[in-house]
This record gives sequence, structure tokens and C-alpha cells, in this order.
Amino acid sequence: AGTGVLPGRLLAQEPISVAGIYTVPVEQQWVSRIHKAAEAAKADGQITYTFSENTANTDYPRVMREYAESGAKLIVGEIFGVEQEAREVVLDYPDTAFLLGSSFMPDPAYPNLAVFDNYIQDASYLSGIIAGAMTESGNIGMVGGFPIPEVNRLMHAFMAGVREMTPEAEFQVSFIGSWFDPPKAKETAFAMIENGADLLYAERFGVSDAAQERDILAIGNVIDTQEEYPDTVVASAIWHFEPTLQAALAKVADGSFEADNYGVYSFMKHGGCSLAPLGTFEGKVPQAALDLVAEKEAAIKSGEFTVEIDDTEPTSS
Amino acid sequence: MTHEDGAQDTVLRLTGITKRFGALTANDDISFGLARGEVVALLGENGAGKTTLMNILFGHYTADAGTVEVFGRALPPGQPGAALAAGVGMVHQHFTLADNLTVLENILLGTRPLWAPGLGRAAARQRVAQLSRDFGLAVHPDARVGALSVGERQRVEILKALYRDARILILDEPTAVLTPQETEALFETLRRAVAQGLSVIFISHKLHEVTAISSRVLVLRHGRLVGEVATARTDRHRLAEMMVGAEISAPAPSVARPGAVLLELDGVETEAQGNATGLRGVNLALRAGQITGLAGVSGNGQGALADLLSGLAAPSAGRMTLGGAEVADWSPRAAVAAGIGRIPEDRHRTGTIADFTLTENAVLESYARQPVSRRGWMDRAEARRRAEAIIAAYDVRCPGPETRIRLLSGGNMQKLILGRVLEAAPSIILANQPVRGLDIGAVTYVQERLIAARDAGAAVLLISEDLDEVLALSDEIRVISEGRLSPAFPRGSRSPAELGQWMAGHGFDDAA
Amino acid sequence: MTEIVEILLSASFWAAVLRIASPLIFATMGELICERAGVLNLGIEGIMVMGAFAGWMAVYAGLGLWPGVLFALLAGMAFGAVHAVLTVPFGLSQHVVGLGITLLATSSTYYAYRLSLPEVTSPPRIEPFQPLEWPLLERIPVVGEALAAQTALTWLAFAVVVVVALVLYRTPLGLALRAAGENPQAVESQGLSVTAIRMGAVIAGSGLMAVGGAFLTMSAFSSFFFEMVNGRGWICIALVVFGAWKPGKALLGALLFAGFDALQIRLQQTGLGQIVPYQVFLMIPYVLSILALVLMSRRAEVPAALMTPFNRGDR
Amino acid sequence: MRLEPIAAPTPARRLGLPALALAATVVLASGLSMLAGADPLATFGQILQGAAGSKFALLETLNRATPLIFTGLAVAVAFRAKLWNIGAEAQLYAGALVTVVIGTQTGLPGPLAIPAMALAAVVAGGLVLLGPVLLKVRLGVDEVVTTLLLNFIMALFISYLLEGPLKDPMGMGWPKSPALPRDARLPRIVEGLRLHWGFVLALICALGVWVMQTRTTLGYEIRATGLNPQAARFAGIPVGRVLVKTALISGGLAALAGFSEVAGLKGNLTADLSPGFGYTGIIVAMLALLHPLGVVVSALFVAGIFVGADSMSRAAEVPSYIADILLAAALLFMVLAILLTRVRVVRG
Ligand SMILES: Nc1ncnc2c1ncn2[C@@H]1O[C@H](COP(=O)(O)OP(=O)(O)OP(=O)(O)O)[C@@H](O)[C@H]1O
Ligand SMILES: Nc1ncnc2c1ncn2[C@@H]1O[C@H](COP(=O)(O)OP(=O)(O)OP(=O)(O)O)[C@@H](O)[C@H]1O
Ligand SMILES: [Mg+2]
Ligand SMILES: [Mg+2]
Repeated sequence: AGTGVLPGRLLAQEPISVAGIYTVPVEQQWVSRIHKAAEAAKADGQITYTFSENTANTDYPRVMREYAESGAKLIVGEIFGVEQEAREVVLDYPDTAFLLGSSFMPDPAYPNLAVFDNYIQDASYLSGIIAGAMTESGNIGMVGGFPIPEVNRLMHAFMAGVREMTPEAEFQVSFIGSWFDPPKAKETAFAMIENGADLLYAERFGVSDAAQERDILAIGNVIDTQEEYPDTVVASAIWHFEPTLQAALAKVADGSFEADNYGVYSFMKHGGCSLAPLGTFEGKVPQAALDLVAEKEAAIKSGEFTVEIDDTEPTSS
Repeated sequence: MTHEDGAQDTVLRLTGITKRFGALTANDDISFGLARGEVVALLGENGAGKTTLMNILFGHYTADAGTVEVFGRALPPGQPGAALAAGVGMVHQHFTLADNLTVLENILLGTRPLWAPGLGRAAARQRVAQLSRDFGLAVHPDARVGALSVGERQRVEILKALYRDARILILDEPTAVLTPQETEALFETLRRAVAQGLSVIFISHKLHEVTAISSRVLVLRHGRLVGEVATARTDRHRLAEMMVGAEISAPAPSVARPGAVLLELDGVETEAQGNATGLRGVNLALRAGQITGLAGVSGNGQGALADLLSGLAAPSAGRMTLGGAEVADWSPRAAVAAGIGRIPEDRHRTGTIADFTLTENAVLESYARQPVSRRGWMDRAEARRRAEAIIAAYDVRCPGPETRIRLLSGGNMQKLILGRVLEAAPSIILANQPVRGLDIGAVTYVQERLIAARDAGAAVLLISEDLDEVLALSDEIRVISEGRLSPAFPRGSRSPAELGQWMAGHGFDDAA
Repeated sequence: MTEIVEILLSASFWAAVLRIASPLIFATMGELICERAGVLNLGIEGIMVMGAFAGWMAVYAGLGLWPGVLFALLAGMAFGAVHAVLTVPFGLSQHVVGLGITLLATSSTYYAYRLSLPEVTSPPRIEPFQPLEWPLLERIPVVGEALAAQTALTWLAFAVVVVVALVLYRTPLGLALRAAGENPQAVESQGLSVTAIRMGAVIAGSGLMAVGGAFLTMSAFSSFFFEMVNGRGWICIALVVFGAWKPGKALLGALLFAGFDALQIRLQQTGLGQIVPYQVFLMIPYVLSILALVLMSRRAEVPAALMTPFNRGDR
Repeated sequence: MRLEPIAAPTPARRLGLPALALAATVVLASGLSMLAGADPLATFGQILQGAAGSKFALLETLNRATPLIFTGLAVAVAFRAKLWNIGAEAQLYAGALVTVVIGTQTGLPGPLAIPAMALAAVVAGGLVLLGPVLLKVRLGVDEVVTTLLLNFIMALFISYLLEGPLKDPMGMGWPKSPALPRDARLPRIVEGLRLHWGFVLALICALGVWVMQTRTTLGYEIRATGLNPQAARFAGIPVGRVLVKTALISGGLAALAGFSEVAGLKGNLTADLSPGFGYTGIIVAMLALLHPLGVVVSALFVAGIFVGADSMSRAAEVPSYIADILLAAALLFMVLAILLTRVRVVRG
């Protein structure tokens, strides 16, 4: 917010037109963070914002073109499934800035395409430390949608955090093959609880519900759901898309937008992720864990410590 | 007696019934009445409009003009429920039974309010048993209808009407699929019911039945009521004339000149198919220039023998030789290639493809060969030429070769099948129930053609449940019973009664 | 192997089986009714989505749980009515209409959702059905425990099977329904309206499908998500065939399918889970369903008039 | 009520009713956008603009129609034989899969690779449908269920391959296959726009299927088998073999949709290659009354409505789900309208 007077004044005069294109409904955790950041910027009068959700990858390039044709200055979205085609579109609209979730690195051949991803392993790692302190059985259940990098890297960071407190911890990992099947996620979580898990890593909707029903704990991911599960969700690793968006808007505003990797804006040192406040669990987490969290957080921010990024598919141990 | 008077006596009155289907007038201003305890026969060629009229009376169709009165009260048009409630029962030309239900369930269908809590099976079963006894209609109430023979199904249809206390019963060709014995049993039933006050409208193409059961005959031609006569004052010839508008004489076959054996079965057995009997140790020789008639009560292995000759089934034991060579790789296609012409029993289900045109139906058995096709490409002009030739030569009445055959009457369908089979100049002809359900004109025509084929040197196997037909056409007769064949009986060597004995299973070697 | 036996002996496994089966049971019974009357209802998937939304939304808007179920039922019947009008009196292709209804119900549900909750990013939760209290039942090991873990809706699902079976085989209505799917002429010639019976079946069946969907948001889970029905409706189409159009066998099929599903979830955590890709586990229910179909319902009796429209006065 | 065929429908009826169906769709579109607070009068123009208002829009519509023509033909061929193939989705993925495997693993040069990929796709798709058909012919197992369930199994199988053996090592972990080499891609028809030669191939296939159905003995056999298998068998048509041939053709056509999407559009395989093209193919085929040339028209109709309505949702800023509502409504209106051109509703 305090990034200087100049862009703020410019923006106040002329909101930047932003369009979002998402392949899933905006309820999906990952997309919801982008959507929320954009809605906030819109509420501030900084941007105009319109979006298309649940766009099939087949239709994605067409929608990109339509928004570009209609004069959007910045297009945000995710092109994990259409990397190649999206790049062709980008070349055709050099005056439009594209800020897209992508697995690939920026490429000067596509000067108006900047990439990002939810690199919130820092916060996941810290949430893992808390989980490691809270688990009694040392058995942790993790239910994921699909083993894609965005999911895997957070799981690995979380597991690394857990091991800081409970080196011998065991993990049960399952993927349900769907982004939206809370009943199935819940059943899978139940099975893990029966199998000894006393803490769940809630990557999908439905997992915290199972934890709540069985009176065990859960760790949130990407979004903060403690308000809905006050006695269940201990901590959450939260993604803040705002720094990413703001950085891009600033560049669009001053005309310096270029091929770049905005992934770093999801790092903790840029404020792109954080551990949610303990809230209802204030005072219930062992001090040793909190101390370690504080220590690691400082180290991460200062650059002394980096959480490893591991995109491989995690397995049960 | 006349029926214009006696209002209290008249249970049913149709007045000015007219029904059009597009350009065709199926019923044209038809009026008549039916008295209590009377059996009226409705006669007419295929397509004359008999079924249509009955469908209007029963509420399946709505007439374009005219009224139906039952017991003095007008029936609301288009409501079978109202006709049923008024005491009208109908046995349809094509069965209206649900195969997945039991006899009892079919009878009970629609007899209670839909929202009633139960079916009242126990009481109904008793009632059905009582009716079965009273009218001599033996069926097992808990048998699945799908497993019943046609004769049994016919009885269920009649029971359906009786169960509802029908006082007017419409029978649309009830005997078309019955054996003579079954027909006689049905008539016995009807006479009993009529004596109790039932009134009947009876439709049949078989004139001897009409004369046997009815007291009055109405004749329809091209949708119009063209004649009315008391049965006692007419005879079969006169009736036939009234129907067709010309004199008809049954074909009188000349003396046969049997030739070489073209097909021989030697100790052939086939597998039973579900309820249907297989063949048991059958010996049969079909000779050129001879009609062999197969008599028997339906379900005794006629189907198995027909399937064998059609190529649908192969012998499980024994030898089958064609022109002296034992057959291998037996299939319908092989049968056609071997020169067997096959007239199937069921023209609707096996003989034709309803939604194919006449042209397409005409080449069903020859589409894969030259000249109708070459290397997988069909010659449509050639197919059409063939259809046109058959239509012309066999007097198939139709709007044209590109009409869907569904729209033809059964008789005309049968003529097309006959043409398709005979045009291929088969050396052996399997004619399975070739005239079932046809009007007398069509019957005569088909029979003449079969005789002509025989005279041209074909070996003909005629399968029929109509003993009269078998006796009239066959040069020699074989009786089939429980999958076994009787010895060959030359024409005139056995009386109908003697054949009846064989049909009942007496005289076979292994009969107890 | 011992792991599988252990799983099969645990009450929680059977509790999961019943939970997973419940929505399938409702929807399968719904589809079964339609098909028994002669109408293939491919609208099932969309109607389930809509039922899931309608029931949940009704509760969120302040209605009670049971009124919510009723609301879902009525909403399902409304879409069923559209299906019925198009496929029965008009005799339109049941494939097109069914898939069209699925698309229509799904997309209008999403549209309605987006219009009614534009600002919310995670959908609100409701207080769902809770397991019934059964002080005695709970003490019976395995079976009792598994039953005691169920909500009233699961019990209702089983009750629906009993009711459907009773109606089909013990009442005049059921008789008419079964006949309508086999030979509509038989129904018509006994003075009943084929159209009314078929339409009634499609409407009632669609209502049940919607309740099946509502189970997901009101018992299995507590809020509505897009795409959460996730192909369950298609499974029910398979279950009807698997069950040879008989309620009891279809119930068995639903339980088997749910059993395979509950089993694969648990197998993923056994030693097998280390070596076998997770997709193989997810495949188990489908592969075993095909196998079971091959073994069990060979040449089942299809309602003879299924997918054949009936128009009075046609031959 | 009851339906009575009309002997000779007037041109007014034949054109007016479908037009009415489109008008009803537009009215619905207006109503729905009004609900969302948009200008109800603008919708018609916006849909038209989005579907065909520019070269870009028009070519996008053709592009969206391409896979639908293939799957529509696949369904039309199968349904003619009363082979209820609900599994075009699985066959599509099978085609896409072998396209990628051949294109990336064999190192064939482009001019050889493209036909090889297409051919292999056809074979693969045919084989996928062969299983259910053999089960049907040999054991009487209902193919609706087996083909339907195979869709789920195939989706999981593809997911496994994309996360395992077929994962692009350069893909940074995202589950997708390696991309086809440039020269193994189908060329674009218009430079700079997405429409590719897959569309032309689809048209050729439609023509081919039409010729096959009307001029060849196989077409005759397929229709006979579908209309009355009992009579067909009696006449000597080898019904089982005909069904197998039908399966190979139908599965092959559906697989060409996968081939065309991969080689023409995407360049690689992802698990979300098809947004339900296999299922939409059923709609396309039935809307065309199973006529192969009609399939082209109905695929264009379906694609046009979807592309136009989707674009309208952005222009009017209403939730994008409106596109599917309008597509579904247009379909239902249209099948009803087409019926009513041929029959009239009478009382009784
Ligand atoms: N549903 C219908 N649609 C169109 N035309 C029909 C229909 N039913 C009957 N017809 C027409 O009515 C005429 C009379 O048919 P109907 O079935 O009444 O004849 P029928 O006397 O019963 O013949 P058959 O002796 O062969 O049973 C037919 O020639 C036919 O063209
Ligand atoms: N859908 C239809 N449209 C028009 N006419 C029809 C239709 N169906 C049947 N017909 C007509 O009805 C008449 C009688 O048909 P029907 O099927 O009763 O013949 P049929 O001789 O009784 O045959 P079968 O006894 O073998 O059933 C025929 O003249 C035929 O032209
Ligand atoms: Mg008749
Ligand atoms: Mg007749």
C-alpha cells in the first residue's frame, strides 16, 4: 500500500482493466486467492475486474483473445494445461500484460508474459512445525486432489516442518482424483483417522469436517478456515496473492511489465504467504514449537534459511 | 331376424363411423348394431378397416365422425377405460400382454384404482380359476406370460375380458395363431359365454370359422360396409365373393411328379431352445417336384426343423445332406447359397425389416452378391429393379418400391417375401405358415405360387398348423410330435382323424 | 491379505460403505423407476447436482433439514417434469433430452449459485443431519456400530428401497409401471394412460435423484460445491442395469460399489499403497463393477419398451 | 394428446419452428442476463457477435465444432446399429494417447508421422470399443454400462500415464505429456488463427460415413442390424461381425477427435483435453437424427451456441455458466421444433 505516491495517484485517476480466466470455479482454494486479491483491488478503485470461471482448457486461448481484444490491460489466470497455446496468444497481443500461473520460467521470447505460482512452502513449513508439536500419535493424514507441483511442494514443506518437532512422524497420503468432491475427501480422511491419524493436513474441502467430527486437529492450507472449524483448525498456511498482483499492476501502470517470475512474491519475505493467527488455539500450542516457528520465520525472512521446494509426488511413509 | 328394432335387445350401436388416415379413408360411414347373445362376424380383406373400426369402438382411436353407444349410452371417444367400464372387452389382433408379468398380473392390470394399497391377488386368483373352469380356458395364473405359447396367450387375452365382466367381446383374428384344436376349444368357450348373454364381434379370415360360430356376417370392403347377411342363409363361396367382389376358387394341385432327393436328414437331432423342443432322430427326404406337408400341434419341433433348414441352427447329431453332400459351416447365408428359399413364420419379426423400404427388403438375401453389389458397393438401381420386378410379378399392392414396408398389409408383405424367395429360383422351399393371417384372396395367391414352384421342380416343405391347408396342398404328409417325425403318408392315405392321432403322439415307435 | 480381512471386519468400514452407498441408493431407485416405466433418464447427473444445491440452499435460507429435503425433492420433480413432457407425450430422443436436462440442471444450478452468493469464496456451511442415537444398537459389534453411525437420510434410503419394492410388486400402481416399460399397449388396452404412468414415474424418479444429491450436501457433507456430484449419477445408471432393474439387486449393487470404494480408500494406506499408483485404486470400483456385471446379470431382462416412445393410435 | 404425422409440411413450418426455437433461446438469454443485472436487449447481438461476428469468432466456432463432428459421427454410426456407445469420451482419449505416443516416441518425420498417428488413433479407438462389443455379442453384457464405465477407467488410466511414464520430463511437474514436434502437427488453415486441417478431415469423414451408410453393403448391414437384428440374422447378415465392424468405425471416429485435438490444437495430452466432447457427441448425433451430414450441421449449431453464449457472458458480464444453460435450452427447444415440423399435436 505504501509503495509510493506516484502509482497510487495514477491508479486513482485511471483504474487498470484486469480480466481473470480460471479453469475452475472461483471457490477452488488456489483460484480463490487470486480472485479475492482482484476483488479487493477493484473495491479500492485500483482496477476494473471481470472474470470467466470454469473455462475449459480447450476454450482458454479463445477467452484470452476475447479479453485481449476487448482491451483488458492485464490478464491473470492459470495456463498449466495450455502452456503452448497460451504463449501463441500472448505473442499476438503485445500490448496486453499476461500474469499467468505456469510451471515454466519466464522467457524473453514472450516479453509480455509473466508467470507465478503459489510458492507458499515457507508458511507450509511453519504450519508443519505446529502440527509436529500437536500430534500425539505422530501419525498425520494428508488428503490431496491431484499430485501436481502446487500441491506436492506444500505437502513436502509441511512434512519437513513436522519432522522438526517429531522426527519419527508417519504420514498417510492419498489423492482423490478430483478437486471438488468433499464427501469423498471426507471419507478418505475418516479412513486415515481410523488408521491412527490424529491430525490432518487439509488440502481439500471435507478434510477439516472429518477432523471436526472425530475431534482431532487439522492444519489448513492456502486459505484460513479456522472461523468455520474453531476447535479443529490449529493453524493454516495462507497464500496472499496481493503482493503478486500489486507488483504486476505497478509495472503495468508504469509500462515496464516484462517477462518475469512473480513466484517469489508468494514467498514469505515478500508477504506472499503467512501463518494464520493461532486464534482459538492461542495458548494451546507448546511454547517450544512457537519459539521454533518464530526463529524459522525470522530466518526465512532474512534469507538465512530457505525451505526446500520439492515438486515430486509425496507418498505415505 | 332383424336388429333395427328391439332397443332393449341392442347392446351396442355404431352410427356413421368415419375414420381417415391422411388421404386414406379407413372407415367410411359405418353403422350397425349388436344384439344381446349374438355373434357377429366381421369379414373383409387385409386392410379393409376391420381393426380400425374395432379400435374406434374400444377407444384406441378417435373417429372423425360417428358415435358409439353401449347399452344405450354414448361412449366418450378415445377412452379405452370408458369402454372397459361399459362392459366392452377386446382381444386385439396383436397381443397386448406384458411378457414380464404373470398371467394373473396381466389380468389384474388396471382393474383396481392405481393408488389402492394392494393387488388382492388371492381373491383374484380364485376368480380366475373359477373363470378358467367355467369357460374351459386352462392357464396357470402364476406363469410368466413370456413363457407361454401363443394359444395360452390367447386364452389370457380372453380371460382379461371375462374377468372384467365384459358383456360385449371383440375378437380381432383370435384364431390366426391357433391350432384347429385350440380354435375348437375357443369356440366351445364362446358358445358357453354367449349362452350366458355375452355378445361377440368376431373377426377372422377363415370362412369355415365364420360359418361355424357367427349368426350374422358383416362384410367390409375398402372401409365401407358392403354387405350384411344371416350366416344361416349363406355359404363360404358367397361370403368370399362378397369380400373380394369376385369369385374365388381354392387351388387344386395337379398330380406331383417327384424327382431326386434334394435334401436328406438322417437321424438328425438339435438342441432344445428354452421351452421349444429340439428334433429327435429325424429322418426326412425332400424330393424335387413334391410338396411335403408337416402337420402337428404348434410347439412340437416345427420351429426346430424350420431353424435347421433356414441355417439358424445346425444338427447336434446325425447327418444333413444337400444334393448328396454333407453340409459343413451351416448358416443362413450357406442355406441361401445352397438354394434353399425360406419363407419365415413371422413376417414382421424375421421376414422383413419394418423400416426398410420395399427395395431394401427385396434384396435382404442377395445384397451381398453380384449384381446387387460389387466389392462392397451396392448398386441401388439394380436393387430397385429387382423390387419393381417382384412388385409387378407378385401383385404387391403398395405406393411404390421406396415405401417403408411397415405400411403394407400383412398379405402384401407376404407377397414381397414370396417374390424375394421365388425369384432366386430355389431348388428347395421352406414355407413356414405362409398364409397365416392373410385374407382369402391372398391365401389363394400364395398357395398357387407354391404349387407352381413345385411344378417347376422345387422341393417344398410346407409347415402349417392348419390341417386343412396341409391336407389340401401336400403330396405327402409327415406329422411332427415332440420332435419326432411320423412316416411319410401319401396324399389321401390318412384321414384327418388318423393324422390327429399321430399329432397327439400315438403311433411313434417310442410312444408308450 | 490380512490387512483386507482386518478392514472388512471393522465397523468403520461398514459405516463408510453405508454412507457412500446412500446417495447412490436414492438415485438408483429413482432411475430404476423411470426405466421400469420405459424411460431412460440421463438427466440423473444434473438432477443430482440440482438436488444437492436446492436442499442445501433451502436450509441455508432458513428452512429446516426435512423441509430442505422436501424442497430438493420438489426441485428434482420440476426438472423431471420437463424431462417427462419432452420424452413421453412428445416422444423425443431420451438420450438428447436426458443429456440436455443434465446440462440444463447443472448450469442453471451454478448460475443460480453465482447469482445468490456472488461474494462468498468458500460456500457457507449448514448444520447437516447427524447420526441418530441408538443406545442399544451401538453395542452390537460391527453391524450395530456401523448402523448407529448413520443419519436419518441413510435410513430413509433403505426405506425407499423397501417402498419401491413394495409398490412395484404389491400394488396396482407398480403393476402398471412394470407393464408400461414392457408393453405400453398392454397398459393402454386395460384402460390406463401410458402417458400419465410414464410421466409420473419420471417425475417421481427425478425427485428421488435430487434427494440423492441432497444427501451429499445435507448428510455426507455440509455445503455445496460445483462438480461435487462427480459422476455419481452415471454410476447409478450402471447400477440399475447391474441390478437387472430389480430394487433388491440394485441395492446390492450400490452396496457393492460403495464397498469397493470404501475398500480402495483404505487399501491406499496399506503396503500396496506404496507400490501401486493411486489411480489404480480409484479404478477398482469401476473395474469390479464391469466384472460383476459380466458374472451376474448376463442377459438380464431389459424392460422391452425401454427407450421406445408410445404414441396413442400408432401401430 | 397425441402426435399425428404431417404428410407435407409447409416451408413456413419447416423454417419457422426452428427459428422460433432460436428466438426462445434468445428470450431466455435476455431473461437470464436481466436476472444478473445486465442489459437484456443486448444479448442477441452479443451471441451473434461472439459466434460469427468476426473471422476470429467464426473460425473459433468451426474449431469448437471439429471434435464434435468426430464424436457426433462416432455416435451416429454406432446408434444406427443400435449399439449404444456412450464411451466416445474414452475412445477420444485413446486416440489422443496413441497420437502422442507415436508423435513423440517414434521419431518419424512429419509427413509420415501425421498419417501414422491418425491411423494408430483409429485402431486404438476401435479397440477400446471392441471390448464392450465383444462382451455384448458373446455374453450379452449391456454396452451402455460398460462403455460408460470405461470412460472413468480411461480417465484414470490417462491420469496415471501423465503422472507416470508419459509425464513430460521438461514439464516442470505438471501432469502432461511431452509435446509433438512441430512438423508432426496439423497445419493451420488460416495463419494466426486456431482452425486447423482437423476440421477438413472431419468434413471428409462425414462425407465418408454418409457414402458408407448409403452406398455400401456394410452400411446396409449396419442399418439392417440396427433396425431388426432378428430379421438381419435370418437373412444371412452376420450380425455379430457387423457389430464388431461398427465398433471399429465408431471407436475410430471418436479417436480421431482426440487425434485432431492433440495434433491440431494442443500439441500434447493433458487429462482435461476434452470438456465432455464424447457426451456432447451423443447430443450432436441425435439432433442430426443420426444423419452423417446432419452431424456437421448440428455440431456447428452446438458449437455456435456455446461459443456465442460464452462470449456474450463476458460482454454482458454475467456468470459464464449462462453459456451452458443456453446451449441446453437451445438443444431442447430445437429437438422439439424439429419434431413439430413433422408432426402435429392433436387431442384424443
Ligand atoms: N395407425 C394408422 N395410421 C395410418 N393408417 C392406418 C392406421 N391404422 C390403420 N390404417 C389404415 O387403415 C386401413 C385399414 O386398416 P385395418 O388395420 O383396419 O385393416 P384390417 O381390416 O384390420 O386388415 P387385416 O385383415 O389385415 O387385419 C389400412 O389400409 C391402413 O392404411
Ligand atoms: N403405420 C401405418 N400407417 C399406415 N398404414 C398402416 C400402418 N400400419 C399398418 N397399416 C395398414 O394397415 C393395414 C393392416 O395392417 P396389418 O398389420 O393389420 O396387416 P395384416 O394383414 O393384418 O398383417 P398381419 O396379420 O400379418 O399382422 C394394412 O393395409 C396397412 O397398409
Ligand atoms: Mg386387422
Ligand atoms: Mg391381419
